[in-house]
Amino acid sequence: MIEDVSLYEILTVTSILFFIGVYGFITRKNLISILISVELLLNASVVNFVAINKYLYPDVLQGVVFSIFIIAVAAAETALAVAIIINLYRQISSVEVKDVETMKY
Amino acid sequence: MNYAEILLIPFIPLAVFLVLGIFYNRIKPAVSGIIGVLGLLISTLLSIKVAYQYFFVLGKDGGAYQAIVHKTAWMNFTETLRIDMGVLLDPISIMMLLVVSIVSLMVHIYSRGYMKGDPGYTKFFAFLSLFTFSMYGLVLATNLFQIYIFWELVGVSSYLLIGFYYTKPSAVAAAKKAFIVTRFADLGFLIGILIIGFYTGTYDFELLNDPQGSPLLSWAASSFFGMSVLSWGLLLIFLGGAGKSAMFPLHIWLPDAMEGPTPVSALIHAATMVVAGVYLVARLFPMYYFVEDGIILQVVAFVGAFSALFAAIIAITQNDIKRVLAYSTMSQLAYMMLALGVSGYDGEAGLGYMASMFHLFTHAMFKALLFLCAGSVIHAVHSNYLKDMGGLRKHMPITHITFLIAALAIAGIPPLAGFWSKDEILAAVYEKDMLLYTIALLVAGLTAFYMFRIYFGIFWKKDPEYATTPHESPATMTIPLIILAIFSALAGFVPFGQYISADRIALDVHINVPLAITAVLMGIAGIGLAWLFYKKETDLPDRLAASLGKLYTWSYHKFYIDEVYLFVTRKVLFKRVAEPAAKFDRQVVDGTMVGIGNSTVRTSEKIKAMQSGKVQDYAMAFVAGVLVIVIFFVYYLTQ
Amino acid sequence: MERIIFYILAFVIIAFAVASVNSRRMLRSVVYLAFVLISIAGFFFLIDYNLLAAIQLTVYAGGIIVLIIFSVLLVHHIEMRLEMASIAKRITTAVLCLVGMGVFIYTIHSFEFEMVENTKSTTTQDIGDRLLSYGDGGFILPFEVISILLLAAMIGAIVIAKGTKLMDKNS
Amino acid sequence: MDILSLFLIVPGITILLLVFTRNLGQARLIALLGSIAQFAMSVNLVFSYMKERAINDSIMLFTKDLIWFEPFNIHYSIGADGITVTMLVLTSIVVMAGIFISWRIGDLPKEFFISLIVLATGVYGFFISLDLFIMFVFFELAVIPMYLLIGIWGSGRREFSAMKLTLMLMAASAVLLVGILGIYFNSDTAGNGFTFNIIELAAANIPAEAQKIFFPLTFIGFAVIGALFPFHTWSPDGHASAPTAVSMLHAGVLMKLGGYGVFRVALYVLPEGAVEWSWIFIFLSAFGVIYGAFAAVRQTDLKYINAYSSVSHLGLVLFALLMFNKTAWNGAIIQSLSHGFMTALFFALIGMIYERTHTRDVRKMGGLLKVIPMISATYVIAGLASLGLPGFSGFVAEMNIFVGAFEHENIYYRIATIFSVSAIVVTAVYILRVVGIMLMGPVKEEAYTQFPRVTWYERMGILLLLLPIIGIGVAPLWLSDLIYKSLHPFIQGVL
Repeated sequence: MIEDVSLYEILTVTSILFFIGVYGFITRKNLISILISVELLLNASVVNFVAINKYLYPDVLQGVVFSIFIIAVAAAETALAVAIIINLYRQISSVEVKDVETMKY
Repeated sequence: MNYAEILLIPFIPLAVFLVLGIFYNRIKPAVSGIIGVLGLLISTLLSIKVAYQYFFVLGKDGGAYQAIVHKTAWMNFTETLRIDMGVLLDPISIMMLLVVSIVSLMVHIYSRGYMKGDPGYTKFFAFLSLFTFSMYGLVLATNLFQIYIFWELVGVSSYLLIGFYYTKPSAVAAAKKAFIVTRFADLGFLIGILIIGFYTGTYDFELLNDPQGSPLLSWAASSFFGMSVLSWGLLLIFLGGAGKSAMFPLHIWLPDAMEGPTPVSALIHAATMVVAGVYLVARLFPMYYFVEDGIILQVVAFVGAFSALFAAIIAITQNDIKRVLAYSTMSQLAYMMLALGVSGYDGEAGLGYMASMFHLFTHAMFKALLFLCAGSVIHAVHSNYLKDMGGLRKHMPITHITFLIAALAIAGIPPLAGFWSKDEILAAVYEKDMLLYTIALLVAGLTAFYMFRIYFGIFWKKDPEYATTPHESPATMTIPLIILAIFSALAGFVPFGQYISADRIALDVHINVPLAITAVLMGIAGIGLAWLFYKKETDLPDRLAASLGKLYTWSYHKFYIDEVYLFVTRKVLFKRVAEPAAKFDRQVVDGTMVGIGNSTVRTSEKIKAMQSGKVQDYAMAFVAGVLVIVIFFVYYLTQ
Repeated sequence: MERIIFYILAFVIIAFAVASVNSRRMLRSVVYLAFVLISIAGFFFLIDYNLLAAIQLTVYAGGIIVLIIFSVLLVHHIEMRLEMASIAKRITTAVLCLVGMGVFIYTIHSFEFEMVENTKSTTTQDIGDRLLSYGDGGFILPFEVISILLLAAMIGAIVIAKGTKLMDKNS
Repeated sequence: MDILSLFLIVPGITILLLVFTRNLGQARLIALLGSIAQFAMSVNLVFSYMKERAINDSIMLFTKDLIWFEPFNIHYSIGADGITVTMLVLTSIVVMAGIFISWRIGDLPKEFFISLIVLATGVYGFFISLDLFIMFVFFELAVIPMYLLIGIWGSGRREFSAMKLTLMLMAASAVLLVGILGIYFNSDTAGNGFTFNIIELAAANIPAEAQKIFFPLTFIGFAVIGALFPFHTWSPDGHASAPTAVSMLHAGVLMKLGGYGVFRVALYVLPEGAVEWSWIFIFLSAFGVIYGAFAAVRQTDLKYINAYSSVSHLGLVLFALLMFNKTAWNGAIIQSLSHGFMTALFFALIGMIYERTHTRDVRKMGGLLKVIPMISATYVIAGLASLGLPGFSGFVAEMNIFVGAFEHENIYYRIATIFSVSAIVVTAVYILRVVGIMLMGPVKEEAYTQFPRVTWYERMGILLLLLPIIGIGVAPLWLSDLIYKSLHPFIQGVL
C-alpha cells in the first residue's frame, strides 16, 4: 500500500498505459513496434494484478504469482516473436506488416 | 336412317388415314392408292344412300325438311356448355356431303395417275384421307365447337398438303402462310364462339338457329361499342369464315396455296375446304338474319361483292394458270358470300341463300374440273405458266373438251351448270341492291374473260417449242375429268330450290328472263373479248396493258396486298414486337435477375476487403466492437 | 512523499509510453520502452514488492529489451525512419482509444473497492512458498506448466530462427 | 402398405439398388425397372382411385397421417384426389421416357440416374403431401438434384445456368417459406393449435388480413417454378444447358409443381387473398402468355424456343387458376398435363436431333424430314399439338381454359381472356417457323444422309409421350371427369 495513493489513481494510470499500448498495436506498421506495444499492454495488466493484490487482498499472493507468470510468458513470447521476425526477415527481407498479409480473404 | 351408316362415312377415310399413316413404309404405293380410292368409294356410296333416304324416303315433314341430329358428349365445360360430337343431317349438310364425296372421289382416282412415281405417294393418299375425314366432320357438325374442331383439322390437312413438296422452299412458305393466315381468322372464329357461347349458353346449331329460340332473342340484352354482343360474335365468326374462304383481305394465302399438288388444289382449294366459310355462314344463316336485323349480313354482302371484283381483276393479269384459277375461286366464293349477304329468310326472300348453296354445288363441280384439267395440262408440259403452253387442243383432246365445258360453265353460258346458279345469284342481288348487282354483273363478265384468256392461251395460240411432245394424260386422269364434265354440264338441272332453302321449305325457282339474258350477254362479251385478244398471237393485250398503266401493274402485283402483309408481319410484328420482346427478355428481365446476382457478388467483394489479413485491423475492429458492446449493453441497456 | 514519487513515476510511464509508440526511430522506441519498464520496476519498489521489481528489471528491462534491441539491430539500419500509419487512421484509433479509456476510467471510478488497510510486507520467501506449495493456494502445477512452456518456447525459438537453413539444405 | 407411400418407397429402393450398380448397363436397367414399377403403380392408382371414389366422398382418398415432429405439429400426411392421380401418372410416364432417352448417357451413369430418381421422388412427394411442411421439404428435394444434373451433365454454360436456376428457385422457396410460416402462424383460429395440414387450414378460415399479406408470397413462391413472368428467366438458360432427360423432367414435371402448388395451397388455403390479388397476377400471366409466344418467335436455339413456349403455355395455367372457375381450373390441370407430355416430347426430340446434327440452331439445319423422318414427323405432330390442334391434348386444355375464363363475370377478365387467346396465332407462327426452317426445305448438308436411324429406346420414349397427348386429345371426357369432381371442394372454398 502506497501512502496517499488510492487504487483509483493506479488503475487510471494502467488504463492509460493499456490504451497507449492498444494505440500502438493498431497504428504501428512494423512487427517489432507491435511487439513493443504488446509489452506495454502486458505491463499494464501486470501492474493491475499487483496493485489489486496489494490493495484488496494483501494476504493472498495470487496477483503477485500471476505477475511472475505473465512476465515469464512475456519473455517466452518475446523470444518466439523475435525468432519469427528474424526468420521472416530472412525470407522476405522485411518486417513490415503490409508484406505479411497472406491470410487475406 | 341408320346412324352407324352415317358414322361410317367419315370414319372410313379416318381408318384409311391411320392404316396408311402407320404402315407408311410397308405398303406398296399401288396398294395404298387402291385402299384410298376404295375407302372413299364406300363413303361416297353411303353418302348417296343417305342423301337418297333423307330427301326421298324420309322426305318433308310439315312442308319442311327436318334436321336429324345424333350426338354424344365429347367434353363438358359447364353444366350447360359442352362440346358434342355427332352428325347433323339437314339439306345443306347432305348437299355438302355429296359435294365432298364426289369431288374427293374424283380427285382420289385422278391422283392415282397424277402422283404416280412420287416418293410420297402413300403419304399423299394418307393426307387426302385425313382431309376428307376432317371435311366430313366439318360438314356434319352439330355445334359451333365441333365445326371449329374440324375446321382446324381441315386447316392442318391443307397445311400438310400444300407443303407436300416439303423440300421446295416456296411450298413450305406457302403452307406456313396458309396456316397462319387462316389461323388468324380462326382466332376471330374462336373468340366469336366464346362470345356466343357465353351470351346464349349453347353451341348447338339447332338451338342457335331456332328463330323463336331464346338464344337468338337475347341479342338485345347487352351491347358493346354500338352493336349487340351477338353481332360482334357473328362478325368474328364471319372473320373465321372469311379466312377459310379467302375473302378480302384474308385471301392472300389462297394463290400461294397453289404450290401444293394440283389434285390438292382441286379438292381443297377449289371445291371443298374453301367453301367451308360460305357453309359456316349458311349454317348459322338464321342467326345472321335475325340478330339485329341482319346487320352482319350487310357486311357479308359487301365483303363478298368487293372480294369478287377484286379477285376477278387480279385474275385477268396473272400468268400462272393455277393462280388464275385460284383468284377465280376466290371470286366465285365471294359471289356465294354476296348471295348469302343479300338473302332473306323465308319464302321468295330466301332466294339468295338457295342460290348461294346452288352455286357452291355447281362451282365445286366445274372448278374441280378446271383444276384437274389444269393439272393434266401441267402434267403434260411441266410448267404452270401460260408462256410455256399453247396449241394443246391437238395433243390433249379430252382435256381440251372438258376444260371448255368447265370454262363455259363458269362463264355462265346456258345450259351448263354455272348459268343456272349464277342467274339465281344475280336475281337475288338484283332484288336487294343495284350497286351490288352491277358489281356482280361486271364480275360475271370478267370471269368469262379471264377464263377464256387462259383457255385460249392453253389450247389455242401457237405452239411454243415443246421439249417433248405433250400427250394426253392416262385414263385414271381423264375418266374423272369426263365424269366431272358431265356433272358440270348437268348439275344445273337439279331442282335445287326443292331441296334447299333458308327455311327448309321448298322454293319454286324460275328464271328471270331479262336478267338471265343480260348475264349471258355479259359472259359472251367476255368470251368474245378473250377470243379477240388471245385466240391468235397479237399485241393487243400488251397495248391494252400499256394503256391501262397503273391499274395493270397494280393488278399484276395483286394490289400489293402481299407486300402490306409482309410489311405488317416482318417489319411491324417481327421487328417491332417479337424482336424487342426477345431482347427485352434477355436484357431487361433476365438482366435484372442476373443483375441481382451480380450485385450480390459485388457486395461480397466489398465485404471481402474487410478481411484484410492484417491483425491490426482485426484488433481495431475487435476493440471497437468491444466498446460498442460495453457501452450499449452495459451502460445503455442497464440504465 | 510516496504520492509525489508515484506521480513522477506515473508521468514517466505515460510520457515514455506515448513516446515509444510514436517514435519514428526504432531504437529510440525500444529505449523509451526500457524507461517505461524501469519506471514500472520503480513502481513495484514503491508498492513494496521487491522481488517483482527485481524480476521486472532483470527479465524485462534486461532480457527482453536486449532481445528486442538485437532484433532491431539485425533487421534495421539504426537511422532508418519508420513508416507511420495514415493520419486518418491514427486519429480514428486515438479517438477509439480515448473512448475506451474513458469507459475504463469511468467504470473504475464508479466502482466501490473494499480496500484493506495494511502495511504488511511480502517477503521473497512467501512468494517462493506459494509458488512451490501443493496445498491450498499453492501454485506448483502452474509453475511446472510455465517451466515446460518456457522450455517449449526456447526450443521453438531455436527451431524457428534456424528454420530456413534446414529448409535450404533440404531443398 | 398404403398405395401412396409406395410412390416414395419404390424410388427409394431403386436408388438403393442403383448405389450397388457398377456400369451403365446395370444402372439403366435398374432405373428402367424402377420406373416401370412406378408407372405400373400409377396406372394401378388410377383404377383404385376410381373404385374408391365411387364409394367414398371425402376430399382426399388413401390418406395416411403420421406425426413427424410433435412440437410444431408437422405430420407425414398424404392423400390423393383426381388431380394428384393425374399428376402422378404424368410424372411416372415422363420419368420412364426420360430414362429411355438417357439410355446412352455418357459419364457417371449411376450418379445420373440416382439424381434423376431423387428428383422424381421429390416430385411424387410434393404431389401427394397434404402437409405444407413436408410439401415444402419435397419441393426442395426436387429442386436440389436439378443443380447437380445441370451442373455436371449439362452443356454450354452449365455452371452458370445451374447456379441461376437453383438460386432463383431457392429465392422463390425462401419467399414461399415465409408464406407457409405465415399461414401456419395464423392457422389457430379455432383454438386447436397451429397446423400445417392443408385440409384443416382450408377449414380454419385464416383471417382475411393475413390472407392478403401471405397470398402474394405463397403465390409467387410457387409461380416462379411455374415460370410466371417476370420470374421465368431461369428457365431458358436452365433448359438450354440441361441434358435431354433433365430438360424433359424439368419442363414436363418440375414446372408443374408451380401450378399445382398454387392450386393446392395458395388458392385453397388463402381464397380471400387470392380474390384480392388476382387482378395483378392475371395481368402478369396473361402478359406472359403473349410475351412468351412473341419472344419464342425470334429465338434460334430450339431449346430456347421451347422454353419460351413453356412460359407461354404455363402462363395460361396460372391465368386459368386465377379465374376461380371450375371449367378454367379443369383446363389448367389438363394444360399442365398436356404441356408436361408435350414439352417432354419436344425436349426428347430436340435431344435426338442434337445428337445427330450437333447443333440446336434452327438456322443451321434444314430438310430433316427427309433424313430422319420419324423424329421429324413426331416433331411436327408435337408442334401441332403445341399450337392447340384439335385431336391433341393442348386443344382440350386451351378450350377449357378459354371457355372457363370467358365465363368470368368481370368484363375486364373477359378482355384479358381474348388477349391471351390471341397467343394461339403467335404460337402457330413460331412452331411453323421451326418446322419450315428445320424440318422442311432442301437437305442442308451431305452428312445428314448418314444419320443413324431411330433406335428402339428413342422410339419407346417418343411413343410413351405421344400416346397420352393423342389419348387426351381424342377422348377428353374421362380425364376431365376425373379432374372435375375433385375440383368441387376447392371451388367451394373460394365462393
